[in-house]
Amino acid sequence: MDRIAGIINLDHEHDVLEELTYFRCGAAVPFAGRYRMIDFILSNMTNSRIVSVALFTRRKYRSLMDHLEQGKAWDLDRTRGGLFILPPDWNDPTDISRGDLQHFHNNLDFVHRALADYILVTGSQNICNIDFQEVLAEHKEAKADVTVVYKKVDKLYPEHQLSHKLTIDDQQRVSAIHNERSEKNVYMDIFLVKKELICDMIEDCIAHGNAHFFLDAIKAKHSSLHIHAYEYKGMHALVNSIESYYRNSAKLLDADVHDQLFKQDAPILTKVKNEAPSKYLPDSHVSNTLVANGCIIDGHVENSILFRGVRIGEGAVIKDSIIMQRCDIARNTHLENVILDKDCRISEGQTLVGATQKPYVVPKRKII
Amino acid sequence: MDRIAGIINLDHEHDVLEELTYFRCGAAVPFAGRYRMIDFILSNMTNSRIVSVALFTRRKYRSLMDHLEQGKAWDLDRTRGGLFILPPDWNDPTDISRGDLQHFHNNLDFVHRALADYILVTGSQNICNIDFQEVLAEHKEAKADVTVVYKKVDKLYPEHQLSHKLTIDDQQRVSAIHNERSEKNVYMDIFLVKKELICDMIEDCIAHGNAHFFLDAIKAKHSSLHIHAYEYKGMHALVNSIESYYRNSAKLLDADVHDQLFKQDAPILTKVKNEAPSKYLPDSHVSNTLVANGCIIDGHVENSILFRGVRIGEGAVIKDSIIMQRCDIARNTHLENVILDKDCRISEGQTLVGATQKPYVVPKRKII
Amino acid sequence: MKNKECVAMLLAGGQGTRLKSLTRQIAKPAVYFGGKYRIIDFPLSNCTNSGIDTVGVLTQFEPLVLNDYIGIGSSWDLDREYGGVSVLPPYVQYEGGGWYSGTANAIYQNIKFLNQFEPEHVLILSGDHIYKMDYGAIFDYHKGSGADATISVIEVPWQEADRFGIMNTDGNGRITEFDEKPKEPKSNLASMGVYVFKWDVLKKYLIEDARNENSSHDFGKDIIPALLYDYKKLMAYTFEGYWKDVGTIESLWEANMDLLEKDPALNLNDYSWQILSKNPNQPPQYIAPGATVQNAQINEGCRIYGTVNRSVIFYGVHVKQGCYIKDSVIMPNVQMGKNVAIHRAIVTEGSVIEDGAVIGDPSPSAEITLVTHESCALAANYAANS
Amino acid sequence: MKNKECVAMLLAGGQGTRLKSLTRQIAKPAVYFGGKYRIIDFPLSNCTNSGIDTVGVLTQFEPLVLNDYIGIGSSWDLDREYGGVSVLPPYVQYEGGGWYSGTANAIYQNIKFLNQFEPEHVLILSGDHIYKMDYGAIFDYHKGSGADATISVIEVPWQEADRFGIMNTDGNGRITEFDEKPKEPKSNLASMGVYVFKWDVLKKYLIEDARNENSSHDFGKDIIPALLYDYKKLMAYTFEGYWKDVGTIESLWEANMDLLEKDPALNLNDYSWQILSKNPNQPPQYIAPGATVQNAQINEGCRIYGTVNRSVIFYGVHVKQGCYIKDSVIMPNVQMGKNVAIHRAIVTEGSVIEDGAVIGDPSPSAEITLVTHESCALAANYAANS
Repeated sequence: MDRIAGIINLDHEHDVLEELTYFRCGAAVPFAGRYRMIDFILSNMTNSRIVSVALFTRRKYRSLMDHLEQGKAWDLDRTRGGLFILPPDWNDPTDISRGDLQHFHNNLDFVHRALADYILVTGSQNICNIDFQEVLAEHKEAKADVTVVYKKVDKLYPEHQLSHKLTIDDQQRVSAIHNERSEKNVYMDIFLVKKELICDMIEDCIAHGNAHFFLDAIKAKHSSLHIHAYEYKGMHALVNSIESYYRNSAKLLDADVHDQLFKQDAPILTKVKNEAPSKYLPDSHVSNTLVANGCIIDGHVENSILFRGVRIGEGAVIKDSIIMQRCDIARNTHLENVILDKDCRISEGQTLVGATQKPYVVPKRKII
Repeated sequence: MDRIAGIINLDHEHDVLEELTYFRCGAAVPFAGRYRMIDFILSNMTNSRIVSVALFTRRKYRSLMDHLEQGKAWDLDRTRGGLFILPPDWNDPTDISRGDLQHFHNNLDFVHRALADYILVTGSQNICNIDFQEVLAEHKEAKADVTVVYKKVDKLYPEHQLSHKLTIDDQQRVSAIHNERSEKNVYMDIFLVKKELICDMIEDCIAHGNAHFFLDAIKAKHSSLHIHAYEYKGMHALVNSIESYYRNSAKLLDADVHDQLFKQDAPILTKVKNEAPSKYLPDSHVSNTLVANGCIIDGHVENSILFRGVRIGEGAVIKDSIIMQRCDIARNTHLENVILDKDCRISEGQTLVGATQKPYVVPKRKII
Repeated sequence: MKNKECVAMLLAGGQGTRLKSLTRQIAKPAVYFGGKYRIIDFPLSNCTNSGIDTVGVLTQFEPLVLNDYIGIGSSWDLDREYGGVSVLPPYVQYEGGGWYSGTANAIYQNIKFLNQFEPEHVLILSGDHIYKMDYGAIFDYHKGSGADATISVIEVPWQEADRFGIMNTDGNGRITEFDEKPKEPKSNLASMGVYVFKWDVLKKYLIEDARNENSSHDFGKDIIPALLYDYKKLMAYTFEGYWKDVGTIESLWEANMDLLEKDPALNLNDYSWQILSKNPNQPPQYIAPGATVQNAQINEGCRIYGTVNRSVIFYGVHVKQGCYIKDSVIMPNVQMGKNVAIHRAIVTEGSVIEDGAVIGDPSPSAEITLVTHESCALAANYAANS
Repeated sequence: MKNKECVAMLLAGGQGTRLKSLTRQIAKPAVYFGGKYRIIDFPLSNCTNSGIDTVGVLTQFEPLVLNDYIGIGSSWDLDREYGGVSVLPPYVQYEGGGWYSGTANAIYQNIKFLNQFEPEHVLILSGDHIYKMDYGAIFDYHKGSGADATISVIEVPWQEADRFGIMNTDGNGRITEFDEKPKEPKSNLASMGVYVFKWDVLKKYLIEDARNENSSHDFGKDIIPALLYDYKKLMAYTFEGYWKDVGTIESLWEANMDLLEKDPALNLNDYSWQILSKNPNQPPQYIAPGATVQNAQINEGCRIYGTVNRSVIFYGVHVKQGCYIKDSVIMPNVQMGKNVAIHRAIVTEGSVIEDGAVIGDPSPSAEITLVTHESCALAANYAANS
């Protein structure tokens, strides 16, 4: 059996979710009622039998570390292999690497030691449910040097502007990598490559003073490499702005979309919180809403997502909103198009209304 | 049962062990054949039934994190409580704390949430085997505000110059804290205080712009606090220089000293490495030496410490030296008064001789 | 490593025949409760929350479900290298050995297990009650009083006292007498099946009891009376709070309904005393447009399109359009067709219910209906033939 | 979670009577080896190193030591939430059940355990051999050949072939015949007690075998012959490397001495295939001034003041002044007085040896002396009375 080791490279994921990324990096932002962004890619790896994962992170990684522990929830708390969270802590004065090559260079030991034949490199912003063993099978079948994963989107949204796009020939071979606005083959920030090749590529990048692995080692050299394109056909959401976060969260209320992301045989795993089942009081009214455990609901909730441990008081009305962990919403409040970060308290009688295109975001621990 | 939570504050421990602290902090320096400096204080905590420990660290903590994992070796890989490694990652623009108060302030949650009535604060440079439950018992008996732990040393060595000293009255109450050169009551950088009191002290320090918890909250206020002194009577070694490192290592070759540090009922725990038992070849000659597992010895070794996985070639002579993990010493070499950091290779026929007062130190991974 | 001051032994062996086919395949402590939990979660969580990190679980019949559920104990933070939770089925010893013949015999056969930890005290628990209790408090009381054994008791209504093991005490809480189901109770202090013993004392009595061929090897019937006979110091510790024996279908149903009170006596949302449980990794529950969910407790992984009223629903249940669930408990992964009506029923794990089925009797005086895999198959067979 | 492609089942049940009192208190796989290990470390480490993370350990007699040693499996990185290592003693089932009556019966009684993981293949291991083997290689061979079962074999000297179960194969490695200890062996390929089966095939044969009252319920005697009788595809996989049955005192001693070769056939210092083991948390070993240690393998926690020559010494042994240890194996925590002389002996865990005792016979043709707790007590008694 060929083995894959994973690298999650957060170096290029800037803290673009405004209030939600004041105190945490994007990968640690809560999503879908009981998860964090990073849970999706990490669960995909576990479900694909990947047992060695490195995480390259540079800033605001404390809440990410708290969440990931030693990888326990993903069965990655192992002595051999397992999850390695690798913030920068480099003290070699002779080190000339720059940009994300600093991570690749200083953590080359991980690549060398990993009991793996292939290395999979990903980000955390592309929410999906993918089997990387299938990607590997296609990679071997195509005899490619590098396989990149893309989604052919039905419609281009603003969040796709920042992604690389792929031009693909009829052999599923990548002929160009670019940022053309109208191209619907969106690169999902996932590539697979043989261990020996990535080691060579890293050394080559450093020797040439490069600072961005994907741009310099793959995009710039696409004509001399055989780059295969793997088409991912399941549910896909790219979250790199408040607007895309809000719109893609709402998509989860569609049962079909929901089923493509949450599969029995490839579950999304996350850190366990011991919340009781949610409680609906006799006068509650809930409709078209995702509810995590530990909530106590005495009001009216529709088209919304409630994270764990939320309290909704009597007579409160919540519409088209995302309410994160342990928010306490008092009686007779009215919330519409709102995102409340964790631990917010909304006092009796308050009304907060945002716009559909621009939800009203309340940062962590605010009391209103 | 009263519960204690521990804080290991590495903020004041500068990287004073020269070559040994180029790439790691002092707490991560290998000591005594198969341990790291931090193992001693951490094992003392585990043996004293402390199950929540925070570690304040600022620099070069990567090898420390690798070593500690999630606290597994100390049974501290727990969901509730356990070991929290807390490097700085603070993003609160309104934070006005300075010095080690930055750690105390930004990690106040740890203190609040810890299922504990008392907080024990320590460093990592005082090697000892101490029962903190006894310290607590004395603290309660004395009805003290703060209990500090000290060692009455027989002889003052250069390393003790940097330590605080205590003047103690006949009630074991601290009447002064100072740095007088001739005082033999050496403060061991360990104090115990009630949870509520430390919270008040931290807030007070921040309000007054203080930057050093022990100096500002305890030393400066010693007259208004009841500070009890607990005398530790076992084996003690303070390691804060190459010279003290080397001299105190040699002390471990004395069976009495060794027995005071390594006790069956209060073992020193460390990360497991799966090394085979050490192998002595037919022509080896070993005398007055500590040998960790995984060594293969074909030479002559005396008055030395061999860490795990060391190879000593045929005809090699090693005297008064400390050879760290996986060093490979070829045939017919001669080493005297030498400290080799991990993974060094000494090739055939080399001679390295240092002075007793100033051992010859070879940094990690060197090939000579 | 130091010895353990206190080790807990949880008696999880019984077949619980009063729970009918709920316990056909699984040990009673593995029975589901409260939309998320199994009964054993309560004593295990109480141990963890009380700071007890060494627990033996004594099991006899069909330990596989319990073994699989407990795993290495990580859900209860009991995945300890030294101590932690151990499932202890009976095993062959060099000189004989065999099935557990009673509660005391189960502990007797595990004397070696206990000796490993050199405990000063042993806490004996039973696996069939729902309650939140700080064992630290009874333990402190036990140590403070210097008792040989301390028994946790709860005040029950006088008229029900004849259904329990009753402790008669003197003015200082010392137990003078033990009456098993007395016709004319002298006290209303019922034993909760929670005991703390000095280990050296208990060990001696267990060894003597094992030699006694006339003994039934039971704590209540043999060990406690023997201690009292020898004038050992037995103290009663009075527990206050919610405590429910869920040994029958009715009491199990009632305990579930108790949770739906606005301020339930058993608060599962108390973050200072969480009930820990194995997490089935399900996405959030989805309440569809048009669904009505009121007075209910629902777990993750459910999808509700119909009506749920005064009911408890475990994970992975899909309540489809037109379904009406009232006064019922629906256990994990029940598959339900459309337009199903269920009243006053407990539907067990994985049962399959056909479109339009009508289950249970809505009359408040009717017995609670128990629906199992087998009863579903029977009903389907009956429908096909009629 | 996905199913497990392969689950390993380790037969650790036997009492190993040929190992005499070494196995009086512990199961044979728990016997010590090599200064640090127990026999079971070898198959468990092989599993971990081969990427197999689900292992059932079938044990019958005195499982406590094994249970305690394996714990939650963290020493072998087998403390997995799903899978990992499970100790499986026999248990009472709702409809009967009981002690394991043979190797095949032990697996039969754990069909439910195996079914949980829906494995495609099952690897059967025995717990009494010392070897390093990549089970991934036999597994790939098994899958590649499409066999129903694959049996690992090793070439043994022809003159010893009559002591083993011998596989006769055709030119393609397909097994045509199985001879248990043949008087006139047709091949020198001996079964190593390592089998890979398609789980669905094995399950069918186990169920049939269980119904057969004349069967001894043994893999070698019943299951393999039944498969051959039905012309199932059985392949032989030839293993090359060190493999030793340590079922007797002599072979256990020899295997220990093998380690002291300058380049031993079994390399324990190979970082790419580490033998994992529970760590007893001992400080480094101390070799005192005046000690002589040559041709020895010594573990942490020892103190050597005397002479050790061609011997293997486990942790926590104190070799005092004037002691002379030669050609011997000293197991953990042996307490030895001064001026003790030991030749060609195995001294078991925790034995107490008095000052000046002389143990063993230095003659190379003499039997290996086994010293146990009991034999020490006898000797002391004898000395006192004489």
